[in-house]
Amino acid sequence: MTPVQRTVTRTVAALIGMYFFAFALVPLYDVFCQVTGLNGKAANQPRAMSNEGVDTSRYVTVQFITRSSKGLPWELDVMTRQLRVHPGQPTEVEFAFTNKSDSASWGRTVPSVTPSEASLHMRKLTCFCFQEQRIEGGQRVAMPLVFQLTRDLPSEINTVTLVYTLYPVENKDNVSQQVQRTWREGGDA
Amino acid sequence: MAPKLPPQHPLEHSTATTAGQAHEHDDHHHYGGPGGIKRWLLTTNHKEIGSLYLIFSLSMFFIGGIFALVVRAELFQPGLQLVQPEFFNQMTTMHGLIMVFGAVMPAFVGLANWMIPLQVGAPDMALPRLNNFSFWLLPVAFGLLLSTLFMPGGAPNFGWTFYAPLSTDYGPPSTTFFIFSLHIAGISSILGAINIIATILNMRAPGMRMMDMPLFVWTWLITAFLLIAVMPVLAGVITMMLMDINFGTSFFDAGGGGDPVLFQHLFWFFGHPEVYIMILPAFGIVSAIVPTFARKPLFGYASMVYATASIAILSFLVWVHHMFVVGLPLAAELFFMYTTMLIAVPTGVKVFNWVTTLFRGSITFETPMLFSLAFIVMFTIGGFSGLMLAIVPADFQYHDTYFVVAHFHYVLVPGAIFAIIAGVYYWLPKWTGHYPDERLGRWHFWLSVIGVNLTFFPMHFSGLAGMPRRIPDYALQFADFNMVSSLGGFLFGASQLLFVAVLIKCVRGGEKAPAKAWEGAEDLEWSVPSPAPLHTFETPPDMTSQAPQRH
Amino acid sequence: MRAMLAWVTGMGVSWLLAPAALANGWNMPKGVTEISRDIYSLHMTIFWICVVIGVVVFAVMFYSLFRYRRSQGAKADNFHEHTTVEVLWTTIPLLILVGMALPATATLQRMYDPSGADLDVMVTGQQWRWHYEYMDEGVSFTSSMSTPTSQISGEEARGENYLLDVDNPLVLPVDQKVRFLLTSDDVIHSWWVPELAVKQDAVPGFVNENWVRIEEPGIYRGQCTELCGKDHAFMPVVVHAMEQDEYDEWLAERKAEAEAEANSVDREWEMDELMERGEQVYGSVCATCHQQDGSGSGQFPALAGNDQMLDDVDWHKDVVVNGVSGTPMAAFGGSLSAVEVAAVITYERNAWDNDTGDVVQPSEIQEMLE
Amino acid sequence: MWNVVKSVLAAFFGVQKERRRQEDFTHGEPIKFIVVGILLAAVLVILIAMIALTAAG
Repeated sequence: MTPVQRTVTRTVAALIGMYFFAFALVPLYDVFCQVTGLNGKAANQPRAMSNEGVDTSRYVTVQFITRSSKGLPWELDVMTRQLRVHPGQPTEVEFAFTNKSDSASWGRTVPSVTPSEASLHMRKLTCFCFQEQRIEGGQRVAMPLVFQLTRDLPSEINTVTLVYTLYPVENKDNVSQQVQRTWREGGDA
Repeated sequence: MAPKLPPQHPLEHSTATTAGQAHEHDDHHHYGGPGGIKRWLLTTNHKEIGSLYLIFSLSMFFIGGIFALVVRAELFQPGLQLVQPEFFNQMTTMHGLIMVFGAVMPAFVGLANWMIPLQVGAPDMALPRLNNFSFWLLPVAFGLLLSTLFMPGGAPNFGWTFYAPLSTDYGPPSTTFFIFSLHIAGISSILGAINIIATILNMRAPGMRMMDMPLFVWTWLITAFLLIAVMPVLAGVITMMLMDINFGTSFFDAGGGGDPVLFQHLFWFFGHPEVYIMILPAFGIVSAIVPTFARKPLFGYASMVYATASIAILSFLVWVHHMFVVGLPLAAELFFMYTTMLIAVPTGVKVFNWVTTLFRGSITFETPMLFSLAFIVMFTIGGFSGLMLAIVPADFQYHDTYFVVAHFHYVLVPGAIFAIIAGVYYWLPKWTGHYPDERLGRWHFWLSVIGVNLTFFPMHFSGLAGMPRRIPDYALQFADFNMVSSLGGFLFGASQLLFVAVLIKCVRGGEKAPAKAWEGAEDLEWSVPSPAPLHTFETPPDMTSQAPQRH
Repeated sequence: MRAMLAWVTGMGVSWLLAPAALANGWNMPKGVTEISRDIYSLHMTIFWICVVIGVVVFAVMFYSLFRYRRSQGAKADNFHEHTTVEVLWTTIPLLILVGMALPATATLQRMYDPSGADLDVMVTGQQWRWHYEYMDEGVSFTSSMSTPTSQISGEEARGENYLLDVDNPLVLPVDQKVRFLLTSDDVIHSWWVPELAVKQDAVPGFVNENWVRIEEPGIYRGQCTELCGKDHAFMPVVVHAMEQDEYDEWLAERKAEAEAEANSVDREWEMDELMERGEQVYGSVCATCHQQDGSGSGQFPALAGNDQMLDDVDWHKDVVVNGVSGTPMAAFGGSLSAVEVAAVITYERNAWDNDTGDVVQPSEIQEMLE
Repeated sequence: MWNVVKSVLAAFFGVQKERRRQEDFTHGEPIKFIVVGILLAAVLVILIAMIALTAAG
């Protein structure tokens, strides 16, 4: 191997490494989000309840916001829009999914937590957001969220907002895809 | 423009040469005989490929410039007069893409092709055939990119940063072609970088140590490593985009469990080092020109090398400063504010070194020197606004306004582009054997300086007063300064025609230049005749005995 | 020599121009919040530090250029190293940077404390308008630019607040801590009001927060600052800050309106009423893409003579209420009321020679929304 | 080893005496400098991160 060939081999190896590193950044970003609480991703994994006891000395306000997005004829309601909890206290909140169309479709709920630091201290024991849902046409399904705020929630955080946005899951037996296709064809008209 | 650099048959050499003429016959054997277009298509000579790169880059500079003038013409006064918003967005996007990937980067690669073998005493680049291939990828890439303008739905219209989901879910159908052309341009840059690294590390003249290399070679070595590190990341990002658009993945689509902010992290992880890819070689050029015309060795050669390396390392640690308002935890904002501010230190060191090089020199003001001095002043102004932008609370007000537009144009136009122009004026005698027309050069310089400042200085104020970026129409209070900016833009654009005049005139004739065209020039390229014959340093110069005067 | 003079004059003029322009309102606004004033003073401090450094560096540079001209017989020295000087010009900037970082950190810490808010407003970006929801009040509305296209095309004289006027400004009380929750329905937008020093991206699927405590009543204008497509320039933000009692009055009025509208859902609406309301909604929400005359443009389909739409009223309703994913068509079921949706559908089915005679009642839409 | 660390630190700071630099470039193995450089860069990152985290409380 000439020195030039050696240099080229090494740089090409570095290149290929960097290309895969770019893809590795996607899961690394997830890990980073888990660690820093960025984007509320930390709160999207089922966790076990922690038995560290309830901190009755303070209250934290937890707000729930539900949003629907285009392409999915569903509605997501929360029974309690806002409540006050003690850190460490497991709490159940009821959510209701309604499919307003006639046919069944698949949907997914994307959670977001603000302030983002709080998502590190938000343990979800049960949540509809862990998996995709299929709901029959016209059906209404109630699903619970059970969560717990850990006791080490920073003291300056006294309001935590959880936002759930509904998105259609495509490539399943989904109506919205059909709508989308017709729209695009209609677009040429 | 007929590619005339370098002359195929240099008629006269101001210094007696044997190497160049002796090998003219070999050239023809080398290419299998053909002349004309085929010779340029198949050339593996670093000087010819360098010229091709430079000519390509100049034509892209004009195309991107015309796009910018469309933008400035629409912004001349409030209201929509010339173009519709859809087309305006295509113009801003194409202007950015063409200038970054089509003008500035190929210009630096062209200069590297021409000058690095000459500066390290090598007969050619390490991989000549690869060199030819990486050049010819560029016209393909940019032909494809420009063709999107004529596609249904128009060209890319989401800014050169192509943030998802605007570019994925909401992009025009031509987005796939845009991704493809960026892939090709990226491969070209990567191959160019491999070639440059291989040349610098392996082809130096015997006895030339790393710390004897001219700074242009050093800065390019570091730039090439940056390219190797980040171009694959860009390739990865656009591959993910391609999959999101065409294959139903959702890397960047919140609805599918992805994250649009992830796109920005990946993009700027590439994008910030990319910014330095466009400025580090400029540092190298200015570090060659200032000592030449101050007739004094560069002050702090070693610290220049260290500063370049530090800037390169820091460039991987600051990408988030492009996204301070995207919604990040406090600790992240603080971390990236501190690292960004740190960059001011090595950058400051460079400016201080240049200024100190001038101190107690013996200074003359030829055109390359004028452009270099303007570079120092205006790049520093761009650095100051960069420092202001690093302060996160203030960035909440500056972000995505014309203040940012002013900042990065100060760094890229009187920064990167002035350095390239300075380099061209500086090395033209070596390329053509003639000095560029000093009178025209001065006109070109003064009109450019006035044009650039008229265009970009007022943008600081329109930005502070609240004008957002990338808008085709604006509120009435921004009218005055936009009019000034537009006038300045047209002046700057028009004055570049003088540059073309200078180039043509210089290729055709002019005052003959000796091998050492500038009195104070010390680097190795000035030891070969002007114009440089097609083949140089076939017998490597022995540098063991020659301690360059620089250190 | 002449060149030198030109340089120095040019530099001098621009250095004089800069403070002059800054003093004449071409500067960051001081704003009407504590944070905005902090940011302003940070901005001015850094500015002056940069000016001072610039003056020193450029003074040395121009002195050297002037003093060591070869035309004046300057002989070049040969020095190229000086450790003390190099140590100094590395250390001093470092110290200056630390000096800048301290107040910046302190301000940032204050900006990152949205706790103890009196009022929560959800801000949702849509191509190309803002939707505001007063979280605990049940009041929500859409805010679109109200500058007529005739002013943009220049057929009509441009008004004072050209491009910065909206139909429904965001109304906020002064001296109250207002927390904004920002998100988006489609692409990334950014909500900015310079006087309030609030700029925050609205990212689809995620929620950001920011807050403001306005100290002076007034009308504050800003714009979307993240490129969000064709009408990015036409997405202004207007905040109307009021004294508390005025605000309460406004809120009560808004609630009453919303209630009246909710009550009117069940009654049978006349064609004329719906057409009138529909035209107004169409103009403020739909016309930017589908055009005032329903002719569409580019990727936005024409509505005038659109057979699919005219043949299938259920499809039409579905598209308006639920939107179409992967296209800019938003789900208006979330941001418009049942009356508004019904009115606009009725309008689209009867305007511009569409003349289907279809009347879509608000109650039908209400049923879809429930 | 200590000399390598000192040289790398000097490079980070950007100031190095000519004599020392000549020594480094004649006697030192480049790989040593690269490894120490990367390690020290990591230390710098951690240091800044610690400051940021402390400031963020």
